[in-house]
Amino acid sequence: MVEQKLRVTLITGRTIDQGVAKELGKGSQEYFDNVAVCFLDSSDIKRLGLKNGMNVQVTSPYGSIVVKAKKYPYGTLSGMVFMPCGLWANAICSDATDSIGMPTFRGFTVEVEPAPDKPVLTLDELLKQEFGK
Amino acid sequence: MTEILIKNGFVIDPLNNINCQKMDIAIKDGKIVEKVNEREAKVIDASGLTVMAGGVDIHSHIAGSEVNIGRMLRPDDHVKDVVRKTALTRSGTGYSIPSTYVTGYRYSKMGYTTVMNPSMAAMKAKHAHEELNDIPLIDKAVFTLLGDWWVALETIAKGDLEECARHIAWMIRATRSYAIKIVNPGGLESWGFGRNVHSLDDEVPNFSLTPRDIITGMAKVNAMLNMPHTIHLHTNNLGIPGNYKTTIETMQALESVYKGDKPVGHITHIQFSSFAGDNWAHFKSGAAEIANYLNAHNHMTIDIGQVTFADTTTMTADGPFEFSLYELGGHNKWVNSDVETESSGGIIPFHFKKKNAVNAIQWSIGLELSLMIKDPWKVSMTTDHPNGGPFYHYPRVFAWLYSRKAREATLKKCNKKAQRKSLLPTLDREYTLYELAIITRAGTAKALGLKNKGHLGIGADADVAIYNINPETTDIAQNYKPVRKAFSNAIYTIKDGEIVVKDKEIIAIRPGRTMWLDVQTKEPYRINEEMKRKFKEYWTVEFDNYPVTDHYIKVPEKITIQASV
Amino acid sequence: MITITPKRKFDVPIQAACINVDVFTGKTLNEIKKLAITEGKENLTLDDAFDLTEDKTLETPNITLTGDFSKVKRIGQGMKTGEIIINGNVGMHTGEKLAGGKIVINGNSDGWTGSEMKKGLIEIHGDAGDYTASPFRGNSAGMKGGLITVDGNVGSNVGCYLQGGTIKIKGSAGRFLGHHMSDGTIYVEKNCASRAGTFMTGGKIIINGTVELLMPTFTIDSIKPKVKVDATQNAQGPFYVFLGDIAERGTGKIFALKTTNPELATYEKYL
Amino acid sequence: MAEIFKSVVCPICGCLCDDLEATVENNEIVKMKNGCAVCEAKMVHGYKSDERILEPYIRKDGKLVPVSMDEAICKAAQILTDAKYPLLFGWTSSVSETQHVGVELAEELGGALDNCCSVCHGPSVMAIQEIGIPTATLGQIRHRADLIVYWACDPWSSHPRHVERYTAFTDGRFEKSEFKEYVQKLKAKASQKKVDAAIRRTQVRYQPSQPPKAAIVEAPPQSLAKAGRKMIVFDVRKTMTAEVADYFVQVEPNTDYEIFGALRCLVNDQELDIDKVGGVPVEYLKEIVDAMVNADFGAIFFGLGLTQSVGRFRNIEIAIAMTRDLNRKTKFVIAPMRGHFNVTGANTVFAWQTGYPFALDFSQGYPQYNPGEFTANDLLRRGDNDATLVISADPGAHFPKSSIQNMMKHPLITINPDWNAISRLGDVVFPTQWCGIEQAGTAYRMDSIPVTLKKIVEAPKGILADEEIVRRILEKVRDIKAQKNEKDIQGQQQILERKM
Repeated sequence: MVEQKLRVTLITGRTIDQGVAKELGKGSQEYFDNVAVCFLDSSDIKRLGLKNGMNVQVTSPYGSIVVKAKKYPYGTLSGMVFMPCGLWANAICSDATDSIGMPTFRGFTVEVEPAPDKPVLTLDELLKQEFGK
Repeated sequence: MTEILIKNGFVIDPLNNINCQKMDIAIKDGKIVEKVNEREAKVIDASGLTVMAGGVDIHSHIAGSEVNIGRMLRPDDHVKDVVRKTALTRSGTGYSIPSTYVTGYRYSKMGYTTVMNPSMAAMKAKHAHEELNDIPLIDKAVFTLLGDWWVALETIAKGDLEECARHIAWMIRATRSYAIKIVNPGGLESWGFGRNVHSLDDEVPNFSLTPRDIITGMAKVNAMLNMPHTIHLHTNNLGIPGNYKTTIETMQALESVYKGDKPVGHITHIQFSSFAGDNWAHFKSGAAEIANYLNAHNHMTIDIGQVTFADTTTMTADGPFEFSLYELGGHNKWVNSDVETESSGGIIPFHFKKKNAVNAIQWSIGLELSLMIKDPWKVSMTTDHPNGGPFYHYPRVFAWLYSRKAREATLKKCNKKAQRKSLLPTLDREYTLYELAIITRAGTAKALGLKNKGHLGIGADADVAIYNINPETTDIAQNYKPVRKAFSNAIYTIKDGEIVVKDKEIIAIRPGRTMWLDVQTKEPYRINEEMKRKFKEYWTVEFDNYPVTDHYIKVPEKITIQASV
Repeated sequence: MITITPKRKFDVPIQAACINVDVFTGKTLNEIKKLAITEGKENLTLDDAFDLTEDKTLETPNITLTGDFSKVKRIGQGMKTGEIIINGNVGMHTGEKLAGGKIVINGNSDGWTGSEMKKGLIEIHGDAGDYTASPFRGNSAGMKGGLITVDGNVGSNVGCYLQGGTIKIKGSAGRFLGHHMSDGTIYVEKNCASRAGTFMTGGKIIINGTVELLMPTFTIDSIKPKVKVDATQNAQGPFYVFLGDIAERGTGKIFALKTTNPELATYEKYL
Repeated sequence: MAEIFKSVVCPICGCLCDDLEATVENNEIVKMKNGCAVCEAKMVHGYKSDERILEPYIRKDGKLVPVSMDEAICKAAQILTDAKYPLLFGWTSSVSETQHVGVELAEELGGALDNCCSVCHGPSVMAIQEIGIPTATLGQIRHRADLIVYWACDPWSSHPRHVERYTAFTDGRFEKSEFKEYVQKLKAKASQKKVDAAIRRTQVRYQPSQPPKAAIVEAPPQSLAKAGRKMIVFDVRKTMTAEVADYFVQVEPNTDYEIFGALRCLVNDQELDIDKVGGVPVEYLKEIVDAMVNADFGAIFFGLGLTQSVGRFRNIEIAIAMTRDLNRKTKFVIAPMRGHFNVTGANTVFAWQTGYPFALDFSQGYPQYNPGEFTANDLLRRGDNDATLVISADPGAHFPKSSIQNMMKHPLITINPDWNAISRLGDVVFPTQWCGIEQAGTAYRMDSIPVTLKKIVEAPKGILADEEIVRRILEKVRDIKAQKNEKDIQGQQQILERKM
């Protein structure tokens, strides 16, 4: 039974691949490959009728972004999706800081849906689209 | 460099036996000289004013990791005391732990020119030096915490003091330090597993030695190295009722090291180690016992650690003490910071209140000690800044010492129980300006072995303070308030021959030097593979990256000493 | 009465602690116009940024502010007497350390309104921001007395370290309401987000709506039919009464209305 | 000719590993020994990649155009002086010497000054200001800790050598490495994994439309009660670190605070009225507390999972409160896993000059502090500042979109070695040297230990150290202000003369 949308909690954080890729350069292919992604539990991937590496659209009340879906490598991730911190995850984060300077990077609900026809924007495309530069 | 002639001031210079003599002081190239050309020199008319050497502070926590964590800890403290930027000076904040620039400005305004930063974990030495560079207008030096250093403990336990001495010589150099600081010996290592030592003869867990071994061993090492200052000792059981006994035992232990010439130990902020009574309910002063001992013996010097009734921040390497203080209750924040193989540390904001019996008795103990120890050369005035109160409260302490009236006025406002227990009403002594000069510059410089500081003799550093006090016409004990004010704001402060404070305002900025000892052992310290391996085992920083390099000291003053090992 | 209106829309924040009845008292309008404020780093006088007029026929309120003051900080800071009315939104630290008098905000207030307040009254007829009635960073001495009323909702961390006085909220409250409070009363007419009363050692929090999630550090004490809010108001129950924060060995009380909190019924078995 | 540099310090994360060996040939690092994957990526490849900025740029008609250093300095200084309220942000990948000048620049400008800690461990600093912190240097933990807790952090990914250098997998004087046991466990686990995979394949096909809220937490293993080093991981998701731990507790998102609350009650011998917190049964928590209390020396490390989730600094406050409570029973310390290699330094350097570690404002002529008011994201969110300087940081990649959109409304100056996201958005773009590769200086490890970064290769010609760039901007700002003052004085004199 394939579903259209998944309502889950978004968790963002560091991954070793993101760490390596950021040091290779924000414009590098490695950065794009390892950061413009969303990790899902294997059961969720199935549920959305996805395959590893297909595009998904992640939407929060604060924005929407297309990234590649990947299977989460360690254990289960039920009720959650995980995105490495970086430009793509931040496109759907909130700037609400609880008055302490820290934006809302994680722990809020997002919707994930397959987006086979939508492209994943590169760093420069994303900067152009969002900031006009 | 400009020449300066200070004319007609009342000069008080105890190291040269000058007591309120009307005389001129000549300055050239940063030093006190015989005379200068009066026509070319800048002449300061000091008639009716008191002229002293710049103040020397033997113990004040002004820089380093511990101090800075204290700063970070207390935004609530800083917001009470803000300092604006001017064309010349930087902005900053107080209150109990002023930011670096403000520290320099405030010391200088009080006529102080040399300050010892008495507590630094060796591993964090670079940090301390970076901060010292940012404290302008005063010369400074740091003491390295070595009393619980594993290498020292192991070599003392082995009985090989010479080896210990060589390691310590290396460490003093590596940390660009001036003296050996020992804090609650054995206690800090025990605190690594949450324990403490409670007497001089408790065994330090995992190391086969006792606090007594550490203290006497280190005092001997200190002598072997010909260090200018003695060991700088924060006693065991500090801050615990009844601890005056431990303090006396500690001093007795050091009698055996004394050779009859110069002191072998300095007990710092001794007020906190002069508590009598079995518990907090029966808390009382042990000042008389301590003073009696010190009056009968000459192998020790002390500084007071006077309480000034401030909302302050206590900080010490004595981690277990801070925790026990925290457990007494009523505190909102507690910081503990252990340093691997070397030390520990603790910080607690603390409000000393007149209406609190213990706090008021502590205030009384500090003054009792200062008044009952007869020889002022044994005493240095400190508040253990910021522990007893911030350093810029010193003039309040001076007033309590030189004016019975001043201390009676304060005592009247104190807790009634404390008033009854205080020995102050029985003490008539009032410090003279001469004695005050001893406990604030001459005696401190002597205790520290600083040859060019604390006096105005030919060849001394031209660090001078000029206060608006006329000793001929003023009865300082009666008019304590204007005199106190005069000590708060020097008319002139001269640092290395340059006028930096004039009419109570900063008019020039100088960086100030950092003094450090290059201790030369007879057999140069060899860094063998064994030591490097040990280093890797003991620390998480590589041997090559450990020592403080020249980069970290903006204006160094290297003092080379020859050790006898 | 002095009326103050902004001359323009402000971009960078303005610090104007001088808008304070104590400061205005005894000064002529021209003197008041020349009081110092800052806009960002720029040093200005009040009349650089605001139009000021005086109506000598009206005694109270002493100062009326009309317009958007949301970028103007520290209005009425430390004020001891008099009355300020703000017709519009107002910036941070309004009425901080208030020691008397009255501030009425016909709009929303921002963070730290009534912070470390000692006495007096602050009426907020809109929403109130985070840290309303909470002290400055690192300070554990909060509001000591007086009354703050809020018609709308309040943000998070409201009433932290409360030591006395009353806060009445007609709307809902954010997280960490009454964090570390030791005395005083907080009354919430609607709902309360999770983590109310954490670290509290005394005082009471009354929640007339739903409690999002009660901290595990509270233990049920009793069920009470009603509770006193202050001299003028009682809240009708029945209320579950919880004691806490037990991790702090505290004896603070959270009153949660029984009818709106059926999921708290599981606690009844411990009664 | 190859030259080998020993005891090189890694300028990436808060671990500041200083045991690296770099092989340099023809002014290029060709090999790194001892470093982690991230270190290798930066020091062998990244620092010399095509992403490097090689000259200063100014945006003219929407396009970045190369300019001379002087022109860029003048332009930057002019932007900052013209602004009523500039924000200077970043600093955490710079050496302390640069941060030091940064404070002076902010003070001179009367602007706001913030560092990256406001989006990483600023909440930890704030929690310390509320309650203090019992902590220790990493070596103290290495020597003594027999219980290590990683809470909401994944050192395996973010601080790859943390476990191996400082905690579970290293030998200390009093505690031995857990590595051998781990290898054995891993071997046993390999077969277990096959079993798990088989079970998964045979699972029923039907899936509920709403997934379960959290995975079922396993009961604590017997080994927790044994002597010797143990490692527990608390996290919302299973991580690589969790895989190597003795015990992994998977908590529901945003419930850390409640779990700490419950643990505190248990540490303080209080009974709980509930039986599950954050998806974890209270009976399991009791066993964890037993393990904590019975430890000789416990250490908790926490990460952004606490500082960034709901509750933020309050999460840290209660974690510290629990650690403090544990000290009444045994020895326990807690420490943040600081991210950027010198974020601790930024806090340190700011604090000694001003009293405050971040979120600073100089508009009143003296330092003011308030996270929530002067933190970068709050200023941007409110649109408070009217110019931004970003140095050694990439808010372009790490701030929420809306904050950057607000930043774009005003001029932006960037100082970074490479074309990261924020450099690409800059109006004045400075290139700079890589700290710790081309520029020496001081950095503070996550436990406040100062370590000296080394210079091992020469920077490309014409690229200045960031310290020098900031200093030159500061000098230029002072020039502009002095000229402006003079003009003002002349203007006033002219007015006076006219009046006369």
